[in-house]
Amino acid sequence: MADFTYTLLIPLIPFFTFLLLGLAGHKMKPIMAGLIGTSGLGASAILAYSAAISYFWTGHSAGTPYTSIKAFEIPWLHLTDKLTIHLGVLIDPISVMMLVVITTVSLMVHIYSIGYMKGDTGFSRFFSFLSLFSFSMLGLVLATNIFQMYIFWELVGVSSFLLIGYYYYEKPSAVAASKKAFIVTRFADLGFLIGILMLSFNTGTFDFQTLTDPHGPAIAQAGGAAFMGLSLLTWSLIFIFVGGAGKSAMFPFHIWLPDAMEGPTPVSALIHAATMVVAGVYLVARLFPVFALGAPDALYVVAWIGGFSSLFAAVIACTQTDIKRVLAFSTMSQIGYMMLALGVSGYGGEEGLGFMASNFHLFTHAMFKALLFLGAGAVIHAVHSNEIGDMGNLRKFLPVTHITFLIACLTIAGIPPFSGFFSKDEILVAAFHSNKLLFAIEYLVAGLTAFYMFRLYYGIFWGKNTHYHHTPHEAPKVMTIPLMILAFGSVFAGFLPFHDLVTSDGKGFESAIDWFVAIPSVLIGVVGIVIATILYKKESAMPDRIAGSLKYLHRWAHRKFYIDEVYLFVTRKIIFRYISVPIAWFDRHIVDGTMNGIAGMTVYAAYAVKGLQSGKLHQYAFVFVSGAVILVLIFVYLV
Amino acid sequence: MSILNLFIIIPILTVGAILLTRDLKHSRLVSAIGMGVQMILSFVLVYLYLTERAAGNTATMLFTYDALWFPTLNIHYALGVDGISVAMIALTGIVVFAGIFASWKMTHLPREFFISLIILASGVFGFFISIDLFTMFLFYELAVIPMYLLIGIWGSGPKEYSAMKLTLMLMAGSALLLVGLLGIYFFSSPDPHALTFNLMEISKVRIPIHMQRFLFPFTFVGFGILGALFPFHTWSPDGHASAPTAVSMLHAGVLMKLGGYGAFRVAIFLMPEAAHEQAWIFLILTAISVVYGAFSAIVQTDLKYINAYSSVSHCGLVLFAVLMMNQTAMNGAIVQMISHGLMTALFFALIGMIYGRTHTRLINEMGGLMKVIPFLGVVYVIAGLASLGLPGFSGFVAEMIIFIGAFQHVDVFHRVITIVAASSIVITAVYILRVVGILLMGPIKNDHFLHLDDAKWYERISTISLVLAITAIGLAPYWLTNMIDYSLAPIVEKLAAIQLTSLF
Amino acid sequence: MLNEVMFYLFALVILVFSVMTVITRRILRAAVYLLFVLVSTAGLYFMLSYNFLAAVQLTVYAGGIVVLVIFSILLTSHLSERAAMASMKESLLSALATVAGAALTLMTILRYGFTPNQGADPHYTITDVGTALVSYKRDGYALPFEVVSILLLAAMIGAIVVAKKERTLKK
Amino acid sequence: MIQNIPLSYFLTISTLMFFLGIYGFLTRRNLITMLMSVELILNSVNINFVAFNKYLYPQQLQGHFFILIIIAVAAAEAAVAIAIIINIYRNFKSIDVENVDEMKY
Repeated sequence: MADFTYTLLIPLIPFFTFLLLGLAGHKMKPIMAGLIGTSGLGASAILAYSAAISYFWTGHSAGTPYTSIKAFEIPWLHLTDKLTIHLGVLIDPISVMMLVVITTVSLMVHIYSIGYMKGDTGFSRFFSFLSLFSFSMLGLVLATNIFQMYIFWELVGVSSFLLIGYYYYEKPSAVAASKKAFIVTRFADLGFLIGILMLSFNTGTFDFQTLTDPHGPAIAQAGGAAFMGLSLLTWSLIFIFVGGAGKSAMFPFHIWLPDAMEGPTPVSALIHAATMVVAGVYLVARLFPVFALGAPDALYVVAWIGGFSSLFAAVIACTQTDIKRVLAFSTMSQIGYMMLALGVSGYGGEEGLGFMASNFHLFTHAMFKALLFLGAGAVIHAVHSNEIGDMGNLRKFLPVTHITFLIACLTIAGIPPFSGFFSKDEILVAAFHSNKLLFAIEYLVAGLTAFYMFRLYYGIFWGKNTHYHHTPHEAPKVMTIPLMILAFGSVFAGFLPFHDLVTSDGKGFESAIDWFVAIPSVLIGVVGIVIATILYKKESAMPDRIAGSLKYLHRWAHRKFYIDEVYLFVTRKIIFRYISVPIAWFDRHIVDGTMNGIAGMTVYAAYAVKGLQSGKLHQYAFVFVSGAVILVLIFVYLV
Repeated sequence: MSILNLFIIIPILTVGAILLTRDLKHSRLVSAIGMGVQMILSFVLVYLYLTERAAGNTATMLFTYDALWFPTLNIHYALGVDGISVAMIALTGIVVFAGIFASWKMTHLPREFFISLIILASGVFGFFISIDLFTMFLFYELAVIPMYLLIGIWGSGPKEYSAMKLTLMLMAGSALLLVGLLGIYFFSSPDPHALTFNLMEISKVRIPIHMQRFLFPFTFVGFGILGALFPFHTWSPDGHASAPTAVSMLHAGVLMKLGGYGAFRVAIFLMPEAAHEQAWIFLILTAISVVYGAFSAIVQTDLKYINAYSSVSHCGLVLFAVLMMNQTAMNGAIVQMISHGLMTALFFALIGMIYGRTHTRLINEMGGLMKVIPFLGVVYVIAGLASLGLPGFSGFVAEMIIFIGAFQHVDVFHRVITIVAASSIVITAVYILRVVGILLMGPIKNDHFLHLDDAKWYERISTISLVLAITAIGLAPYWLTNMIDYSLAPIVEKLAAIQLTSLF
Repeated sequence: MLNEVMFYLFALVILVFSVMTVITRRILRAAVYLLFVLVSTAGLYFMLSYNFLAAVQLTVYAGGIVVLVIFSILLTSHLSERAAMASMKESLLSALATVAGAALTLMTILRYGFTPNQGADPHYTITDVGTALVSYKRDGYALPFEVVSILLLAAMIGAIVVAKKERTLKK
Repeated sequence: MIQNIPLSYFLTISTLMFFLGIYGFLTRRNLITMLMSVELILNSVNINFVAFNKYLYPQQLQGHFFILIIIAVAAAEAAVAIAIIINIYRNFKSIDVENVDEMKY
């Protein structure tokens, strides 16, 4: 077995570039900073690829299952006799796959950003944050234990916060969005933390290898209802999933994701499409044996949350006009797919089809969604607007962007032979075998996806002839090359033999396309595309008429089903006005008032006693004599 | 002669030297040198402590020194440190050093200011090195009293009111504490002629349970007032808002830690049975502190008030963890004390620096400061992130140790209340980000702010030394928690033994 | 028999003039009534055959203090002046307190059975008293005598200092 | 000689005199008359001393010397008191205690 200690460098290189750029970045030339960041990430990418090759192929004897390897581990914090937090590197199929995904997308985004962020005042700051994010994300996927994951989980959250709020000089909305993203995910992280606390209390370990061992203590102790009919293990996994749902923008924690689009577009591509938002999926996948063997009820929750989120987001995506928000809801919808796939999966062999499909989709989605975002970035770069209404007929001006965007749209719509077809098909098969209702939902979502993606595509590149103030021009090479690379990935990633590589128990299994499921799914994709073509290829009044006839549904979907308003109501009205303000008032007036009242009473008593000290000799003498008489009376006659 | 004596001698010498100086320039230089030496000394102490332990010295207290100074009542000047006090001393060294640099431009009565500040510091140092309850109390009072002058003379806003309030409330705490300490003294030995104030000797005695029940609330609340225990925390917002920068730093940074340290070193250590019985009451109070302080901080508009309420929340967590009475949670309490001390000192230093530039502390009047004072802005963000428990900074380490430790408690009540306390991490994020968003980001609201200078060199020293300490603990907590763990072991063993006998 | 008559006479004089002293509104008269009280007291001393004491009482009290008082009255008030008295309410309250006190004390005294010493009653001469006063042996009173001397000296100096006009005010 | 007069008679006289002095002290507003009341009080005490000495311990001289010392103290007191009264009169143009309340509070 190959030695993987060098994989430690994969997260560490971005960390050092972060330190370098963070401390000295403002003294460098911007291009210098960009190059340092990019080359650092490039080095990580090369290491990640070599790790992947040696793990999956060269260092692996064919036919044996893939095992998880602890390449490196140091104790970081000793807690109790049983619990110690370690920092380390865990190499197994999903972490290696994630390494490839993250370093690839991140490298593309780095290269792209050199062009996209050119001339920005905070150029080096931007790259240092990108490095920080890459470091945290890599650390997250390499975590050997759940607590290390939590540590990097938080770091990922904060780098997301910093990058969304990157435009804080100019845009108050970006500040608000970054705050919202952080607080919503933080709230979900509380669930994660509680889940970790419960899990570690029950099992006495943080370590993934121990936890996910099918014969280990975590799974062995699963039985027994503890609270509301579910076992403690189930509860702790549900809490952990709450954390995952927060990061992965699952309903009802999705509200931060559309707002997060206020950040720079490369950031959206990297964090809010390809890597960070799938952390929730990765988390569930990481703990999958525990879910599948120890707490199927929790997995059931995962499946339904995922299924509902995918439908919910797809409906909203059909009505949005901001191209990045359409993509954001699309991301949410696709992650819902992945969650669902995990939720319907079983453990081991063919049973684990959903697990494989989920990771497969994660992989392909990272490629095509990053491509979509970067393409959208190129469009925004050209027309300086996010609104679909400001665009149209751009195919002549932006040929490269147009072609790559089309490829991405076909991929996400699930048209063969693009990669999306393969991964989505596996998910549908898994759902079909597990739960027919969920299958129906996903089937519908597949159609909706094709529809809204092509609505977007036609809205940008076809449609009306918009008059631009200055002619839009194609993005520079440094931006288009990453597009082409990702387009290449989107086309061919589907041919990777995922069923041999990434499976729930490490053993490969045979998988073939189930035409019974595949043909209808391609058909519904085509139907979606056709409808979109009819409605949006040429400018027409039909879409508005349809929207008018579905008045309420359209309005509700357009306003994202008013979930934001509910949150605002809860935070502004309830927490702020009915909790914090009264507490602050209570503190100032009741608690502090009591203290001041005690002080005031002392002063009052002093004034009362002060009157006795009148300075009148007679009064003193009288009191003295009376006192003496009374004392004599008491002590001589009464006692 | 133990090295610990130097911690008292150096401040005295520094004060003497300041008396000889004439103006700000000289007095601040002398103070900086004196406290710099003190800080280095505290690091040396950490080093010596670790080498001593590595050499196999297993005594509970090291570097002990004992001199009888009032034979009639058997009061000793007894010194000694374990890993916990060593850590607290290092914290104090750093914060005091940073505090001197934060008051580099103290033009009003500089000599008197620095003298009071250093007396305060020496009280704190003395408290941490004492193992005689009486000497401890003496140093405690020595630390509290200069506060009155420091706020009353050099403060701002309603300073007389705040100084009076702070001093009176802390004195009320001392009064309760004195009852507790004297009670402990009178039951420190079955032989009425062998009464002692020595902590280590008392710990070998079992104070009668009915006396413990009576004395524990006095001692715990007495220390708890200084540790901002709800509902005795209200001196904190007013006091901090009025105090000058360095005083806020020292007060929130180290003085409030005397409360937590004392609560655990005296109240729980000496009266474990009563602590065990009554912990639930105080756990509820501290959990309220934690959540309530955080909620109050959300709606405040004055930077110092925000930070003061945040201190209430964080210090509440210290007492909370202490009351959990298991090794991990207590370890977390100590780390939280150090972490909060550094963070809050950094916050107050930054607030002072920002206030010195903008002449306002109301967040609504400021905005976009990141653009004009990037250094201070970045450090403020770092402090904020540390405060909301971001990994890589000390706050995260402390909170996680506390939560995990507390959650290991066998009792369901304790685990449920841990979740309540843990929910504060969300609320903390809300108020920290609210401030960062309004204060540092967004548009600049006042043209006057366009011409602010960024941090001067002395301000950089002050902030960077604190940031370094915060990140050092955050990145490599292992050595610190190990050092504390070793010293907690005897305390926890005592707790465990006694809990068994009293429960069954 | 004569002794008894004398005793009741003195007692009557003392009580009557004591009352007069405290209730008269004319200050000078009060001083004179006080003089009568003091003189009667000296009479009681004589009756008890404490001649030296009686003599001291007459000279120091009646001769010294009362004269001093009269002088100061003349210095500070007009003869026609009527001294201010307490209000009716205050007087009644004071009377109540004093009557209660007196009643209590008298009750105590009268209920207590004193047993007078039945032994011989040695007659001390002035010589005995004088010898004991300056004797430093056992039962000698040299020390109190010295202390009182110093007290008197101090009082004299004090009185002078206090009563002296302040020069600084004049300037 | 005094066999027919019991000790309690003396004590009664002294008690009455004592409380009359107190009554005077309480009701008088003029400093000099208050001083005279104090003299009454002192005098009543003297009578007690004499009576006790004579009736209970005729062999001893303590009563004598107490009285001597009391008289000396009374004289000293009177001297100082009158000096103060004169000083007050000079400052306040009055020797009424009601006016002399600078020391209150």
